[in-house]
Amino acid sequence: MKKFLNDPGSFVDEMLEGIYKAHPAVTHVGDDLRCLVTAKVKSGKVGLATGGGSGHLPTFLGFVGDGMLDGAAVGGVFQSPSAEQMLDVTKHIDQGAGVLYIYGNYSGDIINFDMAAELADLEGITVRQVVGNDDVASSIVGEEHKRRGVAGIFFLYKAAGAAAAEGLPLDEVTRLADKARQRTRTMGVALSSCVVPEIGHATFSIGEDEMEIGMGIHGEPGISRKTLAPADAVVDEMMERIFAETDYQAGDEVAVLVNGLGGTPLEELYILFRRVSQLLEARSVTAKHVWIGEFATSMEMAGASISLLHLDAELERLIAAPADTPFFQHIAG
Amino acid sequence: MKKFLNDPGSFVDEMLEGIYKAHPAVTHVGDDLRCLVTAKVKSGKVGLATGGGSGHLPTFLGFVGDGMLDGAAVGGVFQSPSAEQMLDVTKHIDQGAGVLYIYGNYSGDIINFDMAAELADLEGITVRQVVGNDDVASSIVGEEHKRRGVAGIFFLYKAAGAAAAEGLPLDEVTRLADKARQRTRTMGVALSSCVVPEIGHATFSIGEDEMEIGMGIHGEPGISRKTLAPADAVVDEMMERIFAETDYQAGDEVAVLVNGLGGTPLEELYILFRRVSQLLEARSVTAKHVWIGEFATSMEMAGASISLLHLDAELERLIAAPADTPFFQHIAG
Amino acid sequence: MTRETLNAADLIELFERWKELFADQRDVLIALDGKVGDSDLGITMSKAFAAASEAVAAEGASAGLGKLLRTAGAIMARTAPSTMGTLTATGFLRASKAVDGMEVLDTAAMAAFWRAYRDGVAERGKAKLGDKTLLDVLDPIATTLEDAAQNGLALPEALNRAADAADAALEATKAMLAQHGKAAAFQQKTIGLQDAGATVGVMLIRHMATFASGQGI
Amino acid sequence: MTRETLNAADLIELFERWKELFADQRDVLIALDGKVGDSDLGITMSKAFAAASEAVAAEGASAGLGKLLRTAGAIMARTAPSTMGTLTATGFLRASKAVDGMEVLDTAAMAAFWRAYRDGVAERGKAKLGDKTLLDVLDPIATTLEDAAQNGLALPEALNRAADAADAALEATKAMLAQHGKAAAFQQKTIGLQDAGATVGVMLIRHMATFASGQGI
Ligand SMILES: Nc1ncnc2c1ncn2[C@@H]1O[C@H](COP(=O)(O)OP(=O)(O)O)[C@@H](O)[C@H]1O
Ligand SMILES: Nc1ncnc2c1ncn2[C@@H]1O[C@H](COP(=O)(O)OP(=O)(O)O)[C@@H](O)[C@H]1O
Ligand SMILES: [Mg+2]
Ligand SMILES: [Mg+2]
Ligand SMILES: [Mg+2]
Ligand SMILES: [Mg+2]
Repeated sequence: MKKFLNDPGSFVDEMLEGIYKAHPAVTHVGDDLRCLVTAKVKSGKVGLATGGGSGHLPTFLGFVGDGMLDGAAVGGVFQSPSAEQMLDVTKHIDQGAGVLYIYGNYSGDIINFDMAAELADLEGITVRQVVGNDDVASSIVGEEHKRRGVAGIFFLYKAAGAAAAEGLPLDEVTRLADKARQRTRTMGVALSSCVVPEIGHATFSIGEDEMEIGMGIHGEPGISRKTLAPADAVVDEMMERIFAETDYQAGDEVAVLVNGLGGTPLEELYILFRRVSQLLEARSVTAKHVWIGEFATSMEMAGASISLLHLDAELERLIAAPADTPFFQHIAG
Repeated sequence: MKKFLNDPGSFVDEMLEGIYKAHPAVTHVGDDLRCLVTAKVKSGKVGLATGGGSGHLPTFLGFVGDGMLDGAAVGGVFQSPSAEQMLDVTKHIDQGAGVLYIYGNYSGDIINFDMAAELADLEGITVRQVVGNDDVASSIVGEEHKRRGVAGIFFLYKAAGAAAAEGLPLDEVTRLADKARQRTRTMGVALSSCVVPEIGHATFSIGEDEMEIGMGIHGEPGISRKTLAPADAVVDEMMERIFAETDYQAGDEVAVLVNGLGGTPLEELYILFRRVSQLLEARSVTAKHVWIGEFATSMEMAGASISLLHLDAELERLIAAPADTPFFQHIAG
Repeated sequence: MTRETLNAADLIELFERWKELFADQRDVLIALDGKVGDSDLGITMSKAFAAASEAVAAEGASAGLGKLLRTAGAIMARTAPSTMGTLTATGFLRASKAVDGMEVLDTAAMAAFWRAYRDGVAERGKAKLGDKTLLDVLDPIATTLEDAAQNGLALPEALNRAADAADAALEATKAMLAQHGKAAAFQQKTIGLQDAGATVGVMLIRHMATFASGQGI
Repeated sequence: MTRETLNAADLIELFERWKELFADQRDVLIALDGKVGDSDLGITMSKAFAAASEAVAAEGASAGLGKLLRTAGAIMARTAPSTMGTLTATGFLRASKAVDGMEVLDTAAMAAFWRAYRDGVAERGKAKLGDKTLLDVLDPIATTLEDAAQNGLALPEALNRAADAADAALEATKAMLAQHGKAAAFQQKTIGLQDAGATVGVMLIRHMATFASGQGI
């Protein structure tokens, strides 16, 4: 394990200390660093909360800020936060307009968010949930409810965040987040493993010339492991799976996210995007919004994912809206 | 070599194709993808150009945009662009107010920028140069002119970019960029090597438990190679060298950049920043502006650098100013 | 020393034994969860039981069985909110309610304990029997103890039978296809492997049985 | 075939040989530059001479020596703008001016060629003698050729002497401490190593000498 850290056991909390020092726009609930909330809760607005394991920066907590989320509870590396922590975040951000949870489809997270929602309900806070399941590789069509949530959840945050910032009510924000969820698809590919600090060795092993198509952001198995192919061929294979279950028509617009998993240089992400863009152009589909960089990582894992959100008029409006968070700024224009 | 690419020989140009597809705010001069310029040259403004090898994204070309640079010529991976390419960028962005070159102190770049400046002069374009040399590790005090330029050049871009955006004349923009140069110091540490696509294997080898303090962003040797220490100890050693040659007084303000070299997760950068912030606080120095992320990388190299800019009133004003580029947005306020 | 019933002091000692157990089994569980999961099970279980053991010891026997189990469950939920951590916490919280007010746990009370534990996990996790989860061993534990109570078996014997039933149920998980959690992604590859969470269930009951039987552990 | 002078057709052939040379030596130069540099020298030199060779061949002998050298220099500056690439390009551009209008290169013309080459590199690179650079071999090449011209030596002999002097100068770079470029960072570690750029200088002149002497290369 080759990491900048002091002690595997304090990895997450020391990272959080760094985050609070660097970003005065966010703060924590009481003494618990793992309950991160915006420093300026906006009165009357629907609250948006997320959460999940650490080790995915900027996901989850990096998107708390103007035009995006209001709070995030984070756990240990790849570990869910507790129901209690989620409840604390929920209570802090609720303004009487209710709170929407947006998080990824992982059993640990679901169990804890469910428990938190029950507890919040007892305190009179209305909670809705939208569970991101964009990872095409993790289950077949027809079993989408089993799919993992990965980088595409960014689009859910962006859409719901803009909707809440517009002052829409909870049901409407939930509808729009869910619509973004239904229209988002992601495919990932990994080239190397991550190392969980408290475990200290690679989560999985992979040959010097191998890639795994469809690997999850905690190292969950993908669809196939094979010899690393040229970048264009890798993208072709990933996009084929996305195209197979979407119905983009010529003239349609999409938002594209090419996400690095942590260890892959930006240069390579642009080489991947080049091909994505060619494939979209071949179908006369416009990449209306494009983000390339690290959005949902897996520590030092080398690899990338491609997420597409099929836009319509209202989603386009929400995706285009401005945002300002510690890890993501979007200047509308 | 484990990279997403099609052909090592087309690595840079395919990356650039991706960049132009993703970011309509930048374009190229004529047919040469490696001569990147803003799509909306601002009339009357002093032009700011940079350049250098590819493989450092978002440096160099990523900072072309509002409030920052007007153009950048880039070469192959870790290779200078040619004098001719720099000249082409210069001619494109010059608005009669002259052009300032800001680039790093590398012999290949200097030789080519010098040649370009001579050629520009023949065409009646006034060119000034400020050569970034922030890397403390690369030469002793008294021999600062031999030091390499690394991530701290970001502060030069930011200061000069804001100054030019304010409409200041060439000499004044140059003075401010040079002042930022004089007040910027960087220390880096590497944990793993990069791989240049056309070379295909690691530039250097380093043991599984080793780090190299002071390593350059092309793998140039640093000050010492030793067993990887706890993060706090690593930061202490780096900051000690910066403190040793700066004269921060209690109450002073700095801008801080904790930069990832490409393969290091964001989490670890925040753990490093946590310690930086403690050390600054111990001296009653305020981290007025903080950026943490990837600013000047070395492909997939694992490692980080810490850059400090000693602010004064005018530099603070320039650093605080808004900016909007493909790879860097700053919302003032 | 054979224990025909378990009182609050015994429970505190049992948590200490569980803590040692999961400290010992940390790497085994990491490896097991690593096959078709994310390798964290050894870490979360050792943390959860270390925290629970410390908390119940600090609280002391005078708090009573119900309160101690509630403390254990609550601290587990906070310390180890993974799937198994939260399910285990839920199990103890429900067991706490089931035995609240009792001074000692005999076979009938232990049956109620594990019935509540099982139902809590089922409700929270929404798994079905045969889905290759912890539930597949909790179910025979609860029914075996209920049978034993009806047949008037002493606690050590009842727990040994429950542990044997759990062993068999764990063995049976090998043939199952994982439907939940991270393992579900591995599909066919999960066949032939015993479920990691179910393994934890077996460890819990076997250790409890050994403890009640007074065998050195 | 011994060549007492080199004409434009010879120059085109020489560039072809240089191209082969640097293709062959690619990995050697990568390794050499890798010791105290960035490993790119083999790549830039092979690219530079491949491009130059192709360009002068395309242009043809009728263009004349000066024009061919200018073409070679210009294309090198574009294709290989590293330190050595640009310095080498500068060298050829200056040599082009020095021999412009000449039909053939005899010893005196060759001395003028390398004097201009040397001075161009010195001016652009701003290195001093003894700084452990290419300049340290270019300087004896120029002076040896000037001596040879004054002493009326034939071109093959003159070039061989220049190559020998370059060899010795290269050997002498081992004792020097690098002051420029990436190697400067390696400080004391550069002592004992021959300079990479100077090695290229030796390869150029040795190959030219062998070519003029008509030895198979
Ligand atoms: N929905 C569920 N209901 C009951 N048990 C479950 C469920 N999902 C997973 N499990 C159990 O949890 C075990 C994995 O636990 P753990 O490693 O904590 O999961 P994770 O790391 O995914 O949070 C599985 O082996 C299985 O026995
Ligand atoms: N200022 C200089 N003047 C002359 N030669 C130089 C100078 N700087 C470096 N060199 C030569 O360049 C060689 C390195 O060339 P190259 O690999 O192209 O450099 P880089 O990769 O740093 O651009 C050195 O071995 C040295 O001979
Ligand atoms: Mg887990
Ligand atoms: Mg170089
Ligand atoms: Mg697990
Ligand atoms: Mg080199």
